[in-house]
Amino acid sequence: MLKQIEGSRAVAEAVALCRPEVICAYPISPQTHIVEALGEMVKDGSLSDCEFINVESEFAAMSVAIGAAATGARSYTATASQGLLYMVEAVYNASGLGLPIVMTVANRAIGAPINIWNDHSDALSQRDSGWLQLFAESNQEALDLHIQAFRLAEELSLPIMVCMDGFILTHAVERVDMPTQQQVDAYLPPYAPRQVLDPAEPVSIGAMVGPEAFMEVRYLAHAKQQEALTLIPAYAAEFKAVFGRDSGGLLHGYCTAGAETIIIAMGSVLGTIKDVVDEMRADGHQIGVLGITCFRPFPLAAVAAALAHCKRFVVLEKSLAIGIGGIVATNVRMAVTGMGLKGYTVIAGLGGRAITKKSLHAVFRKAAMDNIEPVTFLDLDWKVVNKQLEREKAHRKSGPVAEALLRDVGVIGARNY
Amino acid sequence: MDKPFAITLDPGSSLANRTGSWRTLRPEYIDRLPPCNAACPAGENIQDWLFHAESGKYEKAWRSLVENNPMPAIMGRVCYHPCEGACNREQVDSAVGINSVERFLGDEANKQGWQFSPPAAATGRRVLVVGSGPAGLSAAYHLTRLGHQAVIHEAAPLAGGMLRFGIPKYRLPREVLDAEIKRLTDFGVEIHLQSKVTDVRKALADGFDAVFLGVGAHIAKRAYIPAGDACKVLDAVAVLRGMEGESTPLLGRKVVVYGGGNTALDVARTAKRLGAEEAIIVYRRTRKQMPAHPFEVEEALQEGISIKWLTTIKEAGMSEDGGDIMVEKMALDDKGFPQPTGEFERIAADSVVLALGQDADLSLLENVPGLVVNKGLIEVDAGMMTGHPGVFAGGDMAGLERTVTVAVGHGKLAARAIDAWLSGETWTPPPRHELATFERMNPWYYSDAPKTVRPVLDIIRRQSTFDEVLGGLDESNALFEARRCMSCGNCFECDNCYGVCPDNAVIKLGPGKRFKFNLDYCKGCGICATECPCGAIKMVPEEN
Amino acid sequence: MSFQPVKFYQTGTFTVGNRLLPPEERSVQSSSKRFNSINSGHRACQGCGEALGARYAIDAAMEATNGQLIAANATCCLEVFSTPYPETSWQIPWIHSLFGNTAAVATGIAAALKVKGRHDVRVVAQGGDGGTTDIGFGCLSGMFERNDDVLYICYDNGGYMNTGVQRSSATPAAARTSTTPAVGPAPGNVFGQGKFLPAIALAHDIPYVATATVADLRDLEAKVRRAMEIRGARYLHILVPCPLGWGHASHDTIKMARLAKETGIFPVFEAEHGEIKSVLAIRRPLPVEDYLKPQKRYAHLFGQQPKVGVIAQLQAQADRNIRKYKLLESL
Amino acid sequence: MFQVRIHGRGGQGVVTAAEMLSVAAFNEGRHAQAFPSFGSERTGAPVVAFCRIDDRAIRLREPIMAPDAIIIQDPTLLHQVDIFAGLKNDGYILINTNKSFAELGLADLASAWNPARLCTVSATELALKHVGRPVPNVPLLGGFAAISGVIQLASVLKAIGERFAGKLAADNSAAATEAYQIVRQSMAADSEVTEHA
Repeated sequence: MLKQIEGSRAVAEAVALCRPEVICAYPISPQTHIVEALGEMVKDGSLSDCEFINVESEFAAMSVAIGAAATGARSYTATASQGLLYMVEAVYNASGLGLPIVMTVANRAIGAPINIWNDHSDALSQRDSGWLQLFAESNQEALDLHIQAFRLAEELSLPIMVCMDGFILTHAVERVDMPTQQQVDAYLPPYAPRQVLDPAEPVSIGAMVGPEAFMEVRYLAHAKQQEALTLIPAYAAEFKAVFGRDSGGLLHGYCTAGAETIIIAMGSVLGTIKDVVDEMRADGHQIGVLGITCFRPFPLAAVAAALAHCKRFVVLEKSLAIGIGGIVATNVRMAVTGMGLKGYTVIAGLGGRAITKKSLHAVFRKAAMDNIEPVTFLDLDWKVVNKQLEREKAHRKSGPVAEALLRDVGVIGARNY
Repeated sequence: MDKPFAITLDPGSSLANRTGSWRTLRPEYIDRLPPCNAACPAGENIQDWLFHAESGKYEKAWRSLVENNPMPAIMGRVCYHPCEGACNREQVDSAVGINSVERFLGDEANKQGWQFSPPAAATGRRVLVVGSGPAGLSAAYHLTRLGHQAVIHEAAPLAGGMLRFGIPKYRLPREVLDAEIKRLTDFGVEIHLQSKVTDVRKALADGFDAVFLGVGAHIAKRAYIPAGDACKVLDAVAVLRGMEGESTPLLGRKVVVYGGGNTALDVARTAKRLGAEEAIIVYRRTRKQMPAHPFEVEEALQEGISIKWLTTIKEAGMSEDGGDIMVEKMALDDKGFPQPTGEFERIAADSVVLALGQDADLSLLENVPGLVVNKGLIEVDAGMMTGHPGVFAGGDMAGLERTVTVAVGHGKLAARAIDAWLSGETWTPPPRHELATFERMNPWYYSDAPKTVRPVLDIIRRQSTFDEVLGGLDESNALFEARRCMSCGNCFECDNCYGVCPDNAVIKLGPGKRFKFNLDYCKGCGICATECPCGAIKMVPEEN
Repeated sequence: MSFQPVKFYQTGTFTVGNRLLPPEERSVQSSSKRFNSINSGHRACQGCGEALGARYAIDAAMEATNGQLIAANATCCLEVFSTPYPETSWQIPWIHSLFGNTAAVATGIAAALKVKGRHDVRVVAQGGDGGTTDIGFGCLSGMFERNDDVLYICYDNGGYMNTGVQRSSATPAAARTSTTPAVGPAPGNVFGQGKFLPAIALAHDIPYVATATVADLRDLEAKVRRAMEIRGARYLHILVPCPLGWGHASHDTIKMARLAKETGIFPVFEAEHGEIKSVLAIRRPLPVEDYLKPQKRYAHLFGQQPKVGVIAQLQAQADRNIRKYKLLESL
Repeated sequence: MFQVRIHGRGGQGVVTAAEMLSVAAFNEGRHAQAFPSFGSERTGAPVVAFCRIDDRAIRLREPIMAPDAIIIQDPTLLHQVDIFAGLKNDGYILINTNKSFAELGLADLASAWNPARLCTVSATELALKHVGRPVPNVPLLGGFAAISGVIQLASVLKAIGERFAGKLAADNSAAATEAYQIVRQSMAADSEVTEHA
């Protein structure tokens, strides 16, 4: 059924259709609208047989989900940014114990300086946590991915993060096709846990494992994620059969046929990029787009295959591995090792900095002429940066950076238009 | 379930890990000798019969008791209970009232008409027992249990010896005495009354395989006191024996008893009950030095007996007006011996009763070869055998510790020795466990419960009648008293060791079967030993 | 209450069992059919108070729930010595997640059971004093505040023994630990305000809060039984001496717990909805020295010239407990 | 693609307005994308919301920098922020006020655009009149339908019906409808003026 609703609401309704049994909520922007909506559905009874628990921290949220999942309940929570970092210890524990929890991450920057706007630093900081990570391009895909995520997680006994851009998607009101309960029930079987806490069949979960077996445990987690590389496309195909939509999968190519330059990105920025690519194609540029939906496990082979015929690729990412450059780019480079491709990293949109068609046109056209730095910072205000660098050279006590920059750009400069 | 590798494990699988290998000390269950048992002259297994009494199994308790002593009802009255003096519970609150429980069991047995369990198969051996006092009765009983025919010859017209002729009714009612003697005769003990044995060698010749002598000590010691006709001078033995005859002795209104032992008190208290206005005990030493038991002195004083300590009698009834005696004050010298002071005093007295101790009548032993008599006592070995093979002796004639309980113990000991001797062996006492001292206990676990006080007859009736002074316990407080026993040194299955082991390394074997250690898992921490209430666990080093 | 003295003067209520008691009045631990929820073969130190306390408490809970019990366990000695791969000592469904999140994990278990309609299955969470009073305190307080249907049991041995005896917020004043060594002008742990979690639990007005020691088994079992009769958040704080950390003989573990209670150092009480209902009265009052002397962690108080001042301060703390909780009169 | 930028202050329903505008477009079977200026602005602070309307799926995620229309819910913002930034030459402006552009001192500025596409309506008064609360956002949507013709009044009323229930829906519909008529009339008046010039 078509609806014009906010992305958070769309995800909440999709999660509700998945019949979750335990939901843990702790507020943090921009995830809050999702759990608010779910809380309302549980309270008014439209979502039954579900415990909605207001916990005292994200650490508790993930911990409650761990207990619930280990007791055989389908468990869900949502978080972002600092909240994700605050629960990290439990995040690793959930994957280590092999508990199929589904968590929405409404991507947001990490402070300091504190910043509530969107980028991918939070989710990507957890790239090695053992969780699967799926990135949504639109609200439609966001809600579709949640339905697939529960099935994947429970089949693999691994937790999954469904990542959607904070505000840009969570707060955007747009058209979505909301599936029916029958459709979801047909696609998603009830949770049949691999292990469960049950007096009828007692087990000890979470033993201390020493050097004699630890590496094996870790390898098995890795093997599980490799297994996911075949499961994810298969489940996406089944999804299309039931819901009639292309959603999920590992990658989405756009105009890649005959493209000399391929732009690689994750999340909602792909839409803007596609508009730019259409316009550049119209101007005769051989350019295409590769959207990465599944970041963990990272589909090395699929990426290599997608880039097989291009001359160069540009990874445009909303994250910065300080001290080296791109995070997604590093993964892509590993995929194309030995293919002799030119590769560029464009760091863009950190902390909610708008990524405009104008800027993309400029940087893509230069890239097409191999005329950009290996690591380029889109729309960086060099004037302000250099001023601060000089200031720091000049005075030992140059004061707090963020405040100095705001003074330089004028507060209005922090706005989005 | 198809569990994840390593992080999820099957229940209880740690049994594969034998932590017993960590152990350097090993716990062991042991039995220690309870102080009460150790102190009992009759060798009663007090803790054992209390154990049964605790659970209300009185007959079982009584049967355990009579394995060592056939006369609980008597013992429960006349025994001076050294067991209670030794009781560890004294250091928690107060000693367990063992004597009162024993009396309860004895009386219960008489009430219920319990009989001894049948003796062992008859051996055909006959043993002569001379005297039906506590030693003789005890010896006869134990010989009978062992299958021998015990034949008692008693000079007196009634059985019981000193039990009857030495102990007043108010301490030992005669129906109690008679009941327990009857049980013995029902058991198979032959008693021939008024048949004085005059020649032991002759007796041995007439088909007896062994002899036990328990003639007691009935001859009163005399002291020279110049006396006139105005004042009767009698001896305690005669007075007390007289109480059993048709006519009670005539002592007059003012009676003086000379001596400081239990007999002196018995006489004085008897005199009072016979109607004497005054009964005065004269004793040459101090109250502390009196051989009599303090509680008896106390009872006597309660009953209005007056006692003159540090006093001797110089003469009786010599003055013109007669009816009095002259006494001299004494003073203790630096060695603690009483010395005359030259201070004299006259006391009105219709009679003086001498209670200065007794000697045994050893006339029947003349010309028995090998037999040694020393200071009026027969010398016996560890098995109570005299110098003459086959002739054994016990009771007052064989020792200076002259109590009913000691006599009963002698009788039992002699019977066992006789049994061994009859089969050509020499009796050796069984090895004793080490003593269960208070230091080895963990008294925390015993809840507070003070001793039950037995009812005491009111003072007026005590001065006028021969009713029993000390009452008995009823069932409820007998049970209470029995349960105060701490079972020193012997497991009573409190489950402490089983409960306090952090490694579940104690195996419970079920009621009456106690416990055993599972050395596969015992790490030797020693908590079980420390927390055992009665000190029945010992930690011993592991040999490597 | 069933642990009130029964009329068996030989052993009263104080021993584990009593052949003279009717079966229904016997302790769980006296039964040869007890669960041994934590099985033999665990790797706890000789004389471990925590291993003992855990079996006492969990066996009692198993008895109370007919074996329908699930346990969540914080990282602590108990967890490490009970479940080293490839063996576990637990005979019940058991999960270890993290150091600081046990109360929350238990909340999750309880929520799952509620959703699945398994009202017969009950949940306990357990951890050491570090995992309870320090790193796990946030989750514990949240669990209390929401009144989740969980019994949280803290095994208090007064420090981080698992990592080598460091100080926790439950470490008593003046005690020596690896991080409060017995050196300098003020040796041992500081005299702070103290952090007595049972009192903080009381402030949450949860249905049930109680303290116990491994020295009073019947009292401990009765409290677990009571706790299991109640729905909602419940807290049981059990003092479990640690031979390693306290420096006492391995065979004195129970004795130490007894001394802690008898000196007034550790008040044993029971409260419902924030109101103290009963205390376990001191039976044989003793000076704190009797408790301190056998422990190496207090050795620095009894050197050449004993630290009378410090000992007096500790005595004052005990006296305050005795006054505050009326430990010399049973309520 | 038609892009609208709505200015107002926190609490004036700016975001709701953008959302309802998108719903109105959705009701016409078109694609629409509404989103706020992602900030943590509190009540009273200047707030901006956006709405894109198109006949095909909208992929673009950049903020709207060159709007086709600007709706200003609060005239006090006029001189505080660069409120007309990026407005296309043939763009629309709708201001909530009972004054004229001239009275607002915008005469010169207004000359940069097609006067037929500039309009003011006293939405707050209409809201007070019909709804009883000073919430100008809904009437302004009626006004916007009138001035731009990008959406039908019917679609706006349907959106109102989906958003509010019962009397509140009726009152808001009434306010929106009257705003629609007022704008229509003033536009007619303007066109006459130009004809007779």
